[in-house]
Order: sequence, then C-alpha cells, then structure tokens
Amino acid sequence: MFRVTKEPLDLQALVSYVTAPEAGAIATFVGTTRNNNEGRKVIALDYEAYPEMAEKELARLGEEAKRKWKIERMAIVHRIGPVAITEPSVIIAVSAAHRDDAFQACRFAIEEIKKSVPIWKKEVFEGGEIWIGMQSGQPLPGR
Amino acid sequence: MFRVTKEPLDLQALVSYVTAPEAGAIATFVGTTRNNNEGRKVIALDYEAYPEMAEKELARLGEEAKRKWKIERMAIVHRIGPVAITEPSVIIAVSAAHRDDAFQACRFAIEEIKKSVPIWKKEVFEGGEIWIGMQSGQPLPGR
Amino acid sequence: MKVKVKFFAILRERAGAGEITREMKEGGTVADLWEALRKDYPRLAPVETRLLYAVNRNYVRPNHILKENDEVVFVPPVSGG
Amino acid sequence: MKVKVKFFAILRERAGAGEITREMKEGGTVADLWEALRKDYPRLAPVETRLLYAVNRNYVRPNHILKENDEVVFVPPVSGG
Repeated sequence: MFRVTKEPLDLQALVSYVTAPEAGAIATFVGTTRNNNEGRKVIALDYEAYPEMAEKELARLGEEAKRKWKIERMAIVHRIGPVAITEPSVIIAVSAAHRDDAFQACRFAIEEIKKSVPIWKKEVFEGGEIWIGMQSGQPLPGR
Repeated sequence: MFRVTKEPLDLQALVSYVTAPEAGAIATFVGTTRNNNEGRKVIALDYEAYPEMAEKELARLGEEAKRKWKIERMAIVHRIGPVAITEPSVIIAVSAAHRDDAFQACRFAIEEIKKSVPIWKKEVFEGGEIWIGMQSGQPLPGR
Repeated sequence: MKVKVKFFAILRERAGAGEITREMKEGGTVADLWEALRKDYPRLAPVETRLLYAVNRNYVRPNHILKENDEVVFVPPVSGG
Repeated sequence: MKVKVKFFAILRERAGAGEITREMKEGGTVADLWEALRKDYPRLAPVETRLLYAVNRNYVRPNHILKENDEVVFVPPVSGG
C-alpha cells in the first residue's frame, strides 16, 4: 500500500495491513509536525505532492527495499494539505520475519522519501512561511 | 510508560502516549508471534515474567536511552501469557525531535529487552513445547 | 508540437499556474523547455536551486528529448516526510 | 535466617513451585543458595545454562551475601520480545 492522501493517517490500519503470520517484527516510522524548526515557531506544515508520481516513487522504493532486505510487507502513506502540530504527515510500516530487516527497510524508506519522492513541505511559522529545501537559511527573497 | 500486562497490546495507545509537540519523529517496534521458528510450526508463544523486576528493568533501559539519545518520550509494554500468531507480544514507541534518535533508541530498547529483562518465552509448536534460550538446538532432555 | 507542464510547490506559486500547455520545437530537450519557461514566467528566473526533471512521471536527464503530449514536471528539492 | 526464593519459567516448572521460603546460614552467598537448591530439587540439578542472580529485584554477582528476608530469583536466559 503506497498512497498519498488528504485524509488523517491511521497507524493501526497500516500495521494491520503489514501484519502477516510469517512476520515476527513490525517496524514503523511516524513523521509528525514539530512545533519548532531552526528557531522558528511552527504553526503547521502544508504538504503538496505530484500525487501520481509520488505514489509511483513510493512503490518503487518499496520494491527496492524488497530486493535489499527479507521483508514481508510494506506500507507507506503520506498526507498532503495542512498537518497540525503532533499530527502525522507520513507513516511507514514494514513487517519481516526478523527485526533487523524490518528496521533497516523502514529507515531506508524514510531516507529515500526525503531524497526522491515528489512531495514538498511548506512551513507555516509565526511571521511567515517557507518552502523547505528552497531556503538557504532564510526565506527566499522576492516572496 | 513501562509495563508488563496480560491484556492485548494497543499500539495506538502507546503512540498517543509518546506524541509530543517537540517531537517530529516516532519510531515503533512491534514484536509479533511468527508461525514458524527453526523449522518448527509454531502454535503460540507463552510469555512469563518476573513482573516487578521486568518493569523496573524496562524503566532502567528507558533511562539509559534518554542519556544516550535526545528523545522526548518512550513507552514499552510487554504482554505475558499466551500470544497467538500475528498478535503483538511487545511494543516499543519512542518520540524524538529528529528521526535518528528515535530509530536508535527504539532499536536499543528491543536489543536490551532480549538481553536483560526477566521475561521468558515458551514456544508451543506442533509436537511439543520449549523454553526459548534454554535449548541447544533441541528440546531439553528430561522434560 | 505541444507538451503539458505541471507546476508544483514554489514553482506553482511563482508561475501562478498549476498546469499549462506549451508549444515547442520538435527535438527540444527538457532543459530547453525550462529555459523557455524562465522567459515566459520572469518569477521563475530567480530559482537558482537545482531542479530535477520528470517526464511522464519518470525522472529524466536534462538532455532528454521531448515528444508531443509529454507531461513535464520540474521538481524543486523534495521535502516530504 | 530465612530468604524468599521465586522460581520462573523453566526453573518454576522443574522446582514444581513458584515461591518458597528457605532457611540458610548467615553470611551465605546467592551462589551457595543455588547449590543448596539443586540438592533440594533434583530436577534443577541438570540445568547447565548460565543463570543470572537477582536479589530484591536487582542483578547481583554470585558472591553477593544474602540477608534475612531477601527476595532471590535465579534468572535463566531471558527471551522476551
């Protein structure tokens, strides 16, 4: 299950999806909106995706994880739109017979998402907003 | 929250417990009963604990994790009694500002549980049962 | 020939559009299209950051040659998670 | 003096008891107590695996000297998780 959605994310649903009789380990990662970033008071994060390609890239990295580690099932769901403080923006769940594979594949997935999946985050903070990854320490000029 | 319980485990409850405005990452580990082990068809795992000391040891390793990594909150709950295939026996949840700390502390916790927390697992399989960790590849003689 | 361009995130905001169709010469590359768009939309010009190029939902090299009806996306640094 | 011993897992099954109280000499160590119990409970004797010792819910060394009313647990290899 590799999806981009506007709906709130449901961790238990993903874990149920990856649960399998052959699995003894499930590793999950939940990314949540933090109330601060580089000294700014964050109000919310607002995510935008190129949804068809994002889902395709998520599935591709899932395939890559299956080649690298002995895993049973994997699910990744990324939310788009505004995500309030403490709410999840991304959930990854991976099941495997053994924990090392589950942990490594889960970690791999979140690192890859941050490198290659076409999803962008705008940080809305007290005093302004900024597209993360575009700044050089400061809000872009000309905004 | 560091507990040993006879009740079924609730992942969402642990994740809600560790959720914090200062956290941008939550790593969890769920250990589930796998339907096979070393060629045996597993029916269930039956866990026994020295509960007062197990909870104390879980809290101790939580303190150790807090010294080693920059984490916000940690929760570990271990189930005792019979745990059927696909059901969780242990859940660990760790929140942190950044994902590396959450992942590392979560991994540390499960490794430590398997080393030092007084909880024991009897594997009930087709044709017998065995205390895991006591065997040398085979059921103990004299049982 | 015509290609479809989708803008996302900061490029969508700066172009003031989410999706456009643009005429271009046969044999043009995706990098050529970006240079043309920087002239069409002056507010795209100051974007100095490294962009990736995607055609029909796959990442491609800057010298990838476009075809009629291709769906082109210029991908600013991603920041999901 | 008297100490309390709790048995868990394989040791509980082999001792046929979960908790006992045992008389022992002042100044005896936790390792002495284990040797005495192997004589009391012959089915404990074949346990060759390395045990850890816990007194009052803390791990201790084999030469730890017991006191009146201590709670002693012999910890076979743990296998939680």
